[in-house]
Amino acid sequence: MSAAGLSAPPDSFALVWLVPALPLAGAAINLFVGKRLGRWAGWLASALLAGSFVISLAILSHLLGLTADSRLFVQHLFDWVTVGSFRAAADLRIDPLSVTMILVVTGVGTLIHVYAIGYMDGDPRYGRFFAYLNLFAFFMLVLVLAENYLLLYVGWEGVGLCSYLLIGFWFERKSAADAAKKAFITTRVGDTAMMVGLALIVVHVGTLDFSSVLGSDAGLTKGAATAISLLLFAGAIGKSAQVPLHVWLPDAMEGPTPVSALIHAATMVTAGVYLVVRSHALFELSGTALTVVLVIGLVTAIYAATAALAQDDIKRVLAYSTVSQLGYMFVAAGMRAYAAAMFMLVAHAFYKALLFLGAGSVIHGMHDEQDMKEMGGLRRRMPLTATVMIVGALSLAGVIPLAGYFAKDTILEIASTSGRTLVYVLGTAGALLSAAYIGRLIFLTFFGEERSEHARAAHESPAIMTTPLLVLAAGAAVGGVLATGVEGKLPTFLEPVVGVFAEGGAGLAKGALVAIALVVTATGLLVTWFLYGSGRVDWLAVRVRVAPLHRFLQRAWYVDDAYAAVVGTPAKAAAAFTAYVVDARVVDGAVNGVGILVRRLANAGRRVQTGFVRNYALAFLLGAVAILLYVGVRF
Amino acid sequence: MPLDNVVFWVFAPIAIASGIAMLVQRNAVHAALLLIVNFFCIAVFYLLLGAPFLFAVQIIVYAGAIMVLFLFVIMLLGVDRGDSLKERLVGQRPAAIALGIAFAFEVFFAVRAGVGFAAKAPAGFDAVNAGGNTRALAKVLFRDYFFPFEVTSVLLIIAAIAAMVLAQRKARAITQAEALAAAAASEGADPA
Amino acid sequence: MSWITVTTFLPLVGVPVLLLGVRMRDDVARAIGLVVTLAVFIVSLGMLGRFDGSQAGFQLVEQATWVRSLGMQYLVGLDGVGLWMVLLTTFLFPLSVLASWKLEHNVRLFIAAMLVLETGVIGSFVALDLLLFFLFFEAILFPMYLIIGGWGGDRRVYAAVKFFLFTMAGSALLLVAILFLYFRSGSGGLTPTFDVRDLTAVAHALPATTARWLFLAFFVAFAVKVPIFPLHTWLPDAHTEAPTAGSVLLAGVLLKVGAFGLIRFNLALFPEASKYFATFVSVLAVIGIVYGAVVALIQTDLKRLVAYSSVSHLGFVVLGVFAFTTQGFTGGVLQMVNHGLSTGALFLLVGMVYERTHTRRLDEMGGLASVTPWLAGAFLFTAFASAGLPGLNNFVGEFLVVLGSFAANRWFGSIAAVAVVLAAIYLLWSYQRMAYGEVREEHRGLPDLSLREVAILAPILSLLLVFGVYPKLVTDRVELTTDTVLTAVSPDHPVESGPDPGTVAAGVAP
Amino acid sequence: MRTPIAYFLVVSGMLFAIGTVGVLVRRNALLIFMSIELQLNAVNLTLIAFSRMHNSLNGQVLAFFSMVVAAAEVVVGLAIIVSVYRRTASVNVDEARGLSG
Amino acid sequence: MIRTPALDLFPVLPELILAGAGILALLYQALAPRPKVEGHLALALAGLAAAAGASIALWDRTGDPTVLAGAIQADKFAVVARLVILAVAAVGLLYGAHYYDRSGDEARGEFYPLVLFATMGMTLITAAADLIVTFLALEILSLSLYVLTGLSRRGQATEASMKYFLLGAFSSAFFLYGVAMAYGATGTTRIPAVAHALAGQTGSQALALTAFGFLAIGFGFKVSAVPFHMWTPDVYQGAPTPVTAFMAAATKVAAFGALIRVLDVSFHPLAWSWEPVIWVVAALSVIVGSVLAIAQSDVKRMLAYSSVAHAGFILTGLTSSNQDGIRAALFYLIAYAVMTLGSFGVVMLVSARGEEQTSLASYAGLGRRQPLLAGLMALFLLSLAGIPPTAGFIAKVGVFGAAIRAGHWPLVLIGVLSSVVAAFFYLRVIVLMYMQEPAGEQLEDRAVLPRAALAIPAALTLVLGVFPQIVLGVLDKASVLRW
Repeated sequence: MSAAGLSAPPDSFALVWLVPALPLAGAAINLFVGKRLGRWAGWLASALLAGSFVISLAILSHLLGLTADSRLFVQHLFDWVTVGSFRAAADLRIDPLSVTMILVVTGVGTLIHVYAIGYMDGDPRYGRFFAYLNLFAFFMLVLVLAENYLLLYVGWEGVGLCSYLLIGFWFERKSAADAAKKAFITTRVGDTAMMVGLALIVVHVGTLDFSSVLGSDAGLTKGAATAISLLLFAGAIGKSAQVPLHVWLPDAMEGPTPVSALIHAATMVTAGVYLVVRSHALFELSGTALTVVLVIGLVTAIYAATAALAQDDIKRVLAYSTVSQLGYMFVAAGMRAYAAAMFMLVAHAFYKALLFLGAGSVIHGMHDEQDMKEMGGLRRRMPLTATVMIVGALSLAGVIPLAGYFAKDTILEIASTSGRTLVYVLGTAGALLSAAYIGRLIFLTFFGEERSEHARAAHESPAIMTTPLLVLAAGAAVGGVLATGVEGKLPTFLEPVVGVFAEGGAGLAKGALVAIALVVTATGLLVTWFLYGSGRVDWLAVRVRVAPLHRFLQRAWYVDDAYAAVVGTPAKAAAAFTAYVVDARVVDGAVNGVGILVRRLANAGRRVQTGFVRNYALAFLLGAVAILLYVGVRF
Repeated sequence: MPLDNVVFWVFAPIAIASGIAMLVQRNAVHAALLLIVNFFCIAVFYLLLGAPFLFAVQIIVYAGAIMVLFLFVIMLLGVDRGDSLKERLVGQRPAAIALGIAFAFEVFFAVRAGVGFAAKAPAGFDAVNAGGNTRALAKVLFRDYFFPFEVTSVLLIIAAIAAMVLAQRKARAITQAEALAAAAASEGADPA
Repeated sequence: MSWITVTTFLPLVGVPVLLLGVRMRDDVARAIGLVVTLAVFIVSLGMLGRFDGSQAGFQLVEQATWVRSLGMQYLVGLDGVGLWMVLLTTFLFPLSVLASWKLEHNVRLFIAAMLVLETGVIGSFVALDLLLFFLFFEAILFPMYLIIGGWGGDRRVYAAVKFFLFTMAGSALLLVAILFLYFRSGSGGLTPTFDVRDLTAVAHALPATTARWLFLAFFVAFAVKVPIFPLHTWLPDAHTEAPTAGSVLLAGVLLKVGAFGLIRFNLALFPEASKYFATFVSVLAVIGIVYGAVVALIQTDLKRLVAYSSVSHLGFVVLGVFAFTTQGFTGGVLQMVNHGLSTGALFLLVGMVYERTHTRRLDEMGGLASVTPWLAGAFLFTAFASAGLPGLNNFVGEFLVVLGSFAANRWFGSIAAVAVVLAAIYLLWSYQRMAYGEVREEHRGLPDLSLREVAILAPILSLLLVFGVYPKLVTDRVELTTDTVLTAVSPDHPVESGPDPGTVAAGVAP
Repeated sequence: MRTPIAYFLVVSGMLFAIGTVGVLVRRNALLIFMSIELQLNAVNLTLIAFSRMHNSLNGQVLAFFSMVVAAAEVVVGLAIIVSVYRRTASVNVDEARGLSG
Repeated sequence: MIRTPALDLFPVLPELILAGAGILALLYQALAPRPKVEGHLALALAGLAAAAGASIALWDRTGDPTVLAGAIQADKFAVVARLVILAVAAVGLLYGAHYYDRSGDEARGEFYPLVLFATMGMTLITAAADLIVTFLALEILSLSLYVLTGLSRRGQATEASMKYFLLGAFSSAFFLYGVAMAYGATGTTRIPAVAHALAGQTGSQALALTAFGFLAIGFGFKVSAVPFHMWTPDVYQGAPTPVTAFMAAATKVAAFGALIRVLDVSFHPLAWSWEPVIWVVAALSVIVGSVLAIAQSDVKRMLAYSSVAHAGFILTGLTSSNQDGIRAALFYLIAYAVMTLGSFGVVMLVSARGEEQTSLASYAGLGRRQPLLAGLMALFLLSLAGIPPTAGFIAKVGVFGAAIRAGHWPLVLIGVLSSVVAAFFYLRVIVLMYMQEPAGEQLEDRAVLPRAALAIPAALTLVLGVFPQIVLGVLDKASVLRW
């Protein structure tokens, strides 16, 4: 493995293989000897990932030292699959996009690892937890560093595996086990489409290497590009929990909270966005595919936001919020504003990880209570958590000048300036909803009266958990410096990969946009304050009054139920029919039927053998006459 | 109509009729007697066909010894009361008769195709029988067929053993049947 | 050294000792089994060393007159496909012996049956004389029948007889076809022969209709063994009732004989007919893929579930092979190895679970991940391998098959890919019911993996990973065989071999 | 001799057929056996007729052998029938059904 | 004075020895004060050995193939067939000695001469060059076997004997009619002469074909081919097991030996006409034998049906009227003799004192109770089923090959599919032996000597399966019929 790496120039690029390798080593160690390490398992895992982060930083600095055009490096590790003309190697790719991603993954990941040291304290499978987390980091890094789609797919499925393991970490609970399975299978639906997409690429281009497929000489037709793009996007839909494959993500909250933060907020779910951005050449060639991305993203953004409004489980609110926010990223990507999408990805990684970890802290303090109806007034009991969560919430809601504002505002601005008025309007509506649900979360959790024993007995989390919160909060707050509008630092950095966004001119003036955004955010927050924070409204009573609507939203438009009815039940019935009727009766029945037939024949034949010697003679004579008849015919 | 034709047309119907009569005869003794009649007719044919020696053997051995042995056994076992001719096996009788007729026809056609009804016996058989049928026969028998002839002795030994083994009683007293069977065995050897 | 002969017949060395040693202790019998099978494995590794991947055609060929009057020769040799099949066989046998360590009654006979079976299987893979192949092919039946029927579950007799008769019925046609070919090869005053290499030319010269009938005769025999839908129904019964070692070998090795036969004989001898029937066979394969997976979905018997998954997986093999593309074919062959390892491992694990819980019914299990985490972990690992998780062995094979068949027919490839989802569903579902949830009262305190079990699992699970990360181990040696076979099927098939050096260079891209 | 040989052959065939039918329709083992004797005699007639046709005595010799065989067969057959009768007090073959199926 | 031709009795020396031994055995039984089993056995085996020696001496005989005024064929075919029959007889005698010793039947002294005479008839029939000799030999072996079948105290044996006799005599009449027709067609009964006459078109086609029909019927009865097979199950079941073993194995060899001569010499010129008959009879035999065996619950009866099926397989080989077919049939006969002797030997040992335990049920758990017997039985059954590496496999390949070469692949198809059906009932016994528990107390015969005797067929089953060339090489020469 290292041989190829060492042959490369002696700079930090050569160490890129260590970025995934370190967490892999951690995973291996923790898997096999994690039990012996005790609490050190967590530290080891965090340290190794931190090591990756450091290397990533080194790579970044090295990369920044190069001219924009030469910011690309491919490290060949070994030949993986070589069959006929088809080749896929284990190659790692360094370019601004992948470096952005590994920084997020290792950076935010490390923080979450550290947080988990405290959060998972005392769990009987402590070591294994970190093994899984490290393994996840490994696969995620492979995903973003891969130089071809096949290797990307390895990471893609690998993170799915880890997601499965981590959601089902507390597998004694049936709900956790179910959720894990659901997550894996639902995403696999998309993955399969993606696999077909890869096959299609090979058929058309002959290789899966990014440099060939995404290059200008790939020679794809528009139709082929559309098909490939849509199939790839199907994978993204699954992994990034977009409509209609979003159903797994809310259930995935069964996993330990650090998992939700790392996998289901900051990194894995954003892989879809990464995929679209990475493959933007294909999507652009198609055009149609981009529109699909845009529509799906938009629908998801609004749909999930409405569902988030009605959840009582603090993590489920955040889950739907994540779905919605991912929708925004796809909206951006769909408008070719890849840099904006990426910026939102980064920003979201910070504030959503922060919110999740904060929620985890709350849950921790509430002795594993997640229902917001049981909370209230927690700002007094856990001030630090409350503070950082409010920062995160405001960032998400898009309050100037927090990172979230820049992220969302850029997207809406692009929608407006590029003349996509409908997108802008709906996006803005979504922003309103976002502000509302996050406001509701904050007010229900931290404000008002304590509504339960647990709430009254809640306590602040240990420093090992709060420290990462603070770091993340800082990021969520000041992350905006990376990108202010289309010409920010991040867009510039990404330019060699994704190009420059060059549409616009139309639409509302900058000032108007800012104003509208502020009004919308403020409205959302104020309304929820009035409803949940002011104490003047008996929100539980209101809920009863609008029960059907509430139910509709809480059950997320009954999509799960519809799936169960339309897909689940008939599929089960079909399987049962195939197994018990077709297989057992028809196919096997034919087989056994032959057996029975022969047996019947045998019994019938037995009856001919009567024991009467004269019958035997009759048969004899019959044969004799027949033979003589035959020879008679012959002469 | 030459004599041989007359003889043929007299004895052929008798032969057939006695054969059929044997089939429908309830009493075993009567059936045996009918068979003797039949054998006699056949013996007459032998004479017609230029086999006087076999004519004699047929009457002495077959009609005489063998059928007497049959009669003896019938009486010994006391099965001469006559048995019911009612058929219990479904379809056995019609099938048997149908197949029997079919069989006869097959032979008929084989003969018609293979020999033809116009073909008369070739002349010159007297030359073959020169020196008397018995002598001529002996020549053939002991020159061309001496080995098969010797082989028949084994057959007769086996017959003797069979009689001893199967008909013996536990006490190994020689029964009449056994004695008779043994006698028949030696008689069968006699003509040789 | 006659590598092939030694490998093939070495197992038989143990048989007389076992059969005659009336007073032998069971432990001694097991030890003999283990030592012999390990020795065979080591010898077969020598074969791997001697095999030259860059040389086309059969290697290590040994030839001797045998039954001159019937034209039968002792003629053995290996190509890339055969090599891996033999290695898979010799690898799985020691593990199976180890897995049968707890077997109690009549151990001597059991081990003897295993050893005879090993010879039969290896023989089938190396025989280059058609009749010799048939001999080995049939010789497999009885020992396997004994293993299933003698040491199996409750319905073992039914399963064993079904296995036997089904396979025999299939091979009935094969014998007719083989003899037909033999005499065909003798027409025109030539000496008739069973030599596959010579018969290839003879078979190619047959009229199309004749070749097609012969193809079908061969096909049915192998389709039963593979098994290809709808000739598969012996498989679930046999797998379910067989003892662990039986299931492992059945899945790991015996089914491969069928797929191997398709490659070695159907494709090589009747390329035109193969092409003619390719769509038909592919449709059956695709049906098998989906069908097996769908039926597996609702099985409550763990072994039965794995058995149906085999039907699905073997469908991939056939689909790949009959795509007549380099990728599909190589993928198919790779899947043969992979399926042998992963399904073999699954059966080993099911056996271990059964030894502990005394049930195969999923609804009578649960929570094993808490009591026996390593066992459950190993099971999960294997299940994911089986479900085609990238990085583990099945993925590459499945992907290549999808790729290859996709190039031939978009629909086949796509539908096959769908089955990958189903695989995830049934495997995870079964794992969940087995390992997740609350522990059942009676299963508390079950022991985790013993040292023996680790010794069984460690090698096979490692290979799941190794072949996932570095499939070239297999594919490099299969490459020329692929070319040979495919060139026969479609003369215009571009010979694709080897990466051109240089394009792989590491470094900064333009 | 003026009678066509074929006549004898046909009579012989008919006798053989009668014997055959006798085997099938009679139940008394002795009568069945007698029917078989009739068949053998029919064959003898055929042999002698052919002998005449071919102008050779071989056929007569064959018929002679046949008679010897018949004699030996009768001894064995009657012995068997007697032993059956001893055991079952019956010569009805329809009653011998201990073996069937 | 009658001039007798020069006597060259060398080619019939084996028969003469056998007949002599038979008479000696008879005398021993009659004259010895207390005839002993050992004495009988020694005498009979010595006779067989001497006959075998004489046969082997005939192998390299050159000169006129037809001797004794055209009565006997002195070719290698006859030598091989004789040796097989003699070997079968030897094993049959060993079985019988044990059987009658065990059953307590008053020492059946007649068993030995009868077997010797039957053997003589069998060896003679394979060497017969004249249809009348064939007929005489056929009667010798048949009459001996009728008696042997009844050689037991059991009522079943008597019944079997009577059935066998009545039907046998019935079929003899047909056979004799066939001989008459052949004579009518060609003016001769010499097997080669018939062929010459038919080839030279001097014979009558119609009569010749009719002759073939009648002879086929007669042989069909002897070899147990459908629909002339119906005596087989009853007789095999009713006869004392050693007799069954001897009869099943040796008669088949003898009858097929003669059939091969008749088909492939006498009627060779008419091969196109008779092949379809053999074809159909073979197919029927294979199917009926295999299918009906399934429904049996008695092992002897089951093996009887299986013997019907095997007759069909051999006939399958004979549909090819050339050396291939003859060689295949001969090999099959050898293999069949070996496995039949073996399996009936086991049946005898399992059946306890009399024949109390011949039902399938008495095989339950045999693998546990008597592993050696069970193992041997399994081996023989597998061979009967045609599973490699046993003799049965090579035998099947041989006959199928011959048939396919003659273009009869549909027949082979029927054959192979029937083998599958047949495998079912062979497997059933194996299932009983190895996969089921013993049912109740069983009487057990623990005699050592007959077990040792079983080693011979067992070894041969394997040797013929693995190194068939040993025998096939000999058969290459023996399958050339010289005439």
